[in-house]
Amino acid sequence: MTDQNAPSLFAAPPMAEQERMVEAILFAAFEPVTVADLSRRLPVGCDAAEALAHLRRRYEGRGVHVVKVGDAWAFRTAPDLGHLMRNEQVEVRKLSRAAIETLAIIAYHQPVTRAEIEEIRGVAVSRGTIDQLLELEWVRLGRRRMSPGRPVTFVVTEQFLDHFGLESARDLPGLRELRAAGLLDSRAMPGAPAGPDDDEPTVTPQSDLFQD
Amino acid sequence: MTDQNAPSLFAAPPMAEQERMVEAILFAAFEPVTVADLSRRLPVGCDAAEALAHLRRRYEGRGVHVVKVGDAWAFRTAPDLGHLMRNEQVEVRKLSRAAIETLAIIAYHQPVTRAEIEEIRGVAVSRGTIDQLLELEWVRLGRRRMSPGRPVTFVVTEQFLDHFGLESARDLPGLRELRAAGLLDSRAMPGAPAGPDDDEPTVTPQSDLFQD
Amino acid sequence: MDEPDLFPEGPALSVPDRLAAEALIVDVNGFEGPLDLLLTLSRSQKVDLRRISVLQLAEQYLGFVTQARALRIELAADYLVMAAWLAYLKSRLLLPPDPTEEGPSAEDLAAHLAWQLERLQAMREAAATLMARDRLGRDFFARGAPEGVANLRTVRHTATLLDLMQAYARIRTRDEFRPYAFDRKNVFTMEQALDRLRGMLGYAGDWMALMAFLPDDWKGDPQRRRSATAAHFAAALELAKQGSVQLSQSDTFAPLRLRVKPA
Repeated sequence: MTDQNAPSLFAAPPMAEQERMVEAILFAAFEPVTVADLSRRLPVGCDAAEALAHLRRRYEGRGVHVVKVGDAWAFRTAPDLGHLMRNEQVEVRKLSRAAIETLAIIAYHQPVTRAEIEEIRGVAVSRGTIDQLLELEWVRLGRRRMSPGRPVTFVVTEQFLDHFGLESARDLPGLRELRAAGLLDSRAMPGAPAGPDDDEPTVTPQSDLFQD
Repeated sequence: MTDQNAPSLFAAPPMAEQERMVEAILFAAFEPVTVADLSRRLPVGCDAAEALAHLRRRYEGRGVHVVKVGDAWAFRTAPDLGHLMRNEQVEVRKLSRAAIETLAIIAYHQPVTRAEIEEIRGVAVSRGTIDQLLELEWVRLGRRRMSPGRPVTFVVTEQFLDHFGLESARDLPGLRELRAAGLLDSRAMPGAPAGPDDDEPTVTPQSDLFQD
Repeated sequence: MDEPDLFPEGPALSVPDRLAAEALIVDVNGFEGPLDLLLTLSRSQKVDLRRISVLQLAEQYLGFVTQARALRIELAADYLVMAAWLAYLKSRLLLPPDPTEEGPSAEDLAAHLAWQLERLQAMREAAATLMARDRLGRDFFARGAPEGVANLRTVRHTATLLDLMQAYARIRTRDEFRPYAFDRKNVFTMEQALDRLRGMLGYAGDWMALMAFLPDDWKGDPQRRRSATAAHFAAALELAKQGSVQLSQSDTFAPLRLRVKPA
């Protein structure tokens, strides 16, 4: 150990400190790190190999290990705990445009029937689109509409609110607010006239939501 | 240790083992993990909160720490070692002064409406400023204000807490002092007519934070 | 409000103050609104914002505005609104209080302004403290290589709130360009009127009142009559533009008549 009170210009940090450093570097690294790499990144005078050896011993029997990958080093989950990692192995894909538009219409106009969704989107809604939203549990069936044919309606779920960080569907911004946030303008078509700002969906079912 | 060959259906693993499991899960994840999530992933009968407390103590003073982010937990490298991680540093998009101030106002006054932000800054919030904060996922929509026009409000997110190393919005630097000095109150201009600006809540917004 | 009265000769400023004010003017685009400008001006008082002299500040601000005008710098409306308000406040602060006047006292108004400045300053400082904190990805780091063991691969679809709002904005914006569909009853469209007029004009001989072309069942109910009249009027104009009919009206508000343009 070097004398802490009078460190020479090139005194290496104590070994415990070197070990901390290696621990942080391995944790944050995008790829396994070689000993040579470690040496380059540690302060002058450090002994990367020894610090690494200490670190390996410290993690023996723990939930993660320091393992050798090729000639480099990395943290890896202990193999016996692999079954806990299943949730990490999901491939996240963006929702299709049809699905996100359908979802937006349901969120803004709920409860809404398939025919109404098609009217607002101006195109037919394929069966798979709504099935996908149902499967994601972002959408569920609401009350049947009291109109000829008694069509089913769709509403958004608690999981939907959770995923989008909303307290309630009422908290979705209205058209005017979307415009104020620049979300409408960025999509405006060329030559778009500056339309009146009062085109909130006043007669749509969504207005029911604001009455309580 | 339970007998591996004849495990009882509901025997929880010993605490040391639970700690290993939590360690592995937190290490593997990038995003913070909630206690509820941990409980779901651990075997039946485990006490995720206790295992977490053990784990937290174990990593005190190490190169990586267990930090609390809102309701969730994550491993993060110790801040004093940041200089070793130049390779991993990500360029944070430079925010405009308006965006930085707006972010601070949302954090300290949340839930806060656009009109309130504008009143505090004394200038209109330009298009795209809030948009940028939403895109960074540092800000999200809160509950609509129960006042005329039912304006949307903004609150900060868990990603915001994670980014700035805060356990909760209550830990914002200087929050208590600002509150004590009355600088987080919403005071209308004396004699101001009950005009359209009169959408002040009856309780000061930030006080919501302290009610639980 | 009468503007010239609001901007009297600038108060006597010391040379350094004047230089400072000019420096501010050069910089005027850098200010984020009147409060920001006031906050900058208040620094010259070198006191706690709680003990600031609002009267002095009002004079500085008005001096600034006067100079900006002398230099022919266009100030945005909100700067001028603040100037008008400060001029009012200044006169209230200087005059002895009028017991008959209702509303808040000048001191209350001044205290509120001081508080607003203090609050803005506090938020600025809070913002600076926040940005100076240890930050994820700069000072401390998450796991660089989160583990995704590859055997079990489930596809999870996701979307952000921004996606959702943009999708909705996209749909609604598209709507703005779709012709509005009248589903109301009692509306006679110009297209209907055009068809009707084209069909009937062949049979009409000389000048005929426009109203005579209205279908019988559209003449009774006022709402229906209005709609049919408007549609027929527009259709008549359209046909006149095409050169197939002539229009005539003997006097203002006299019945409008039309006939097929003689060949």
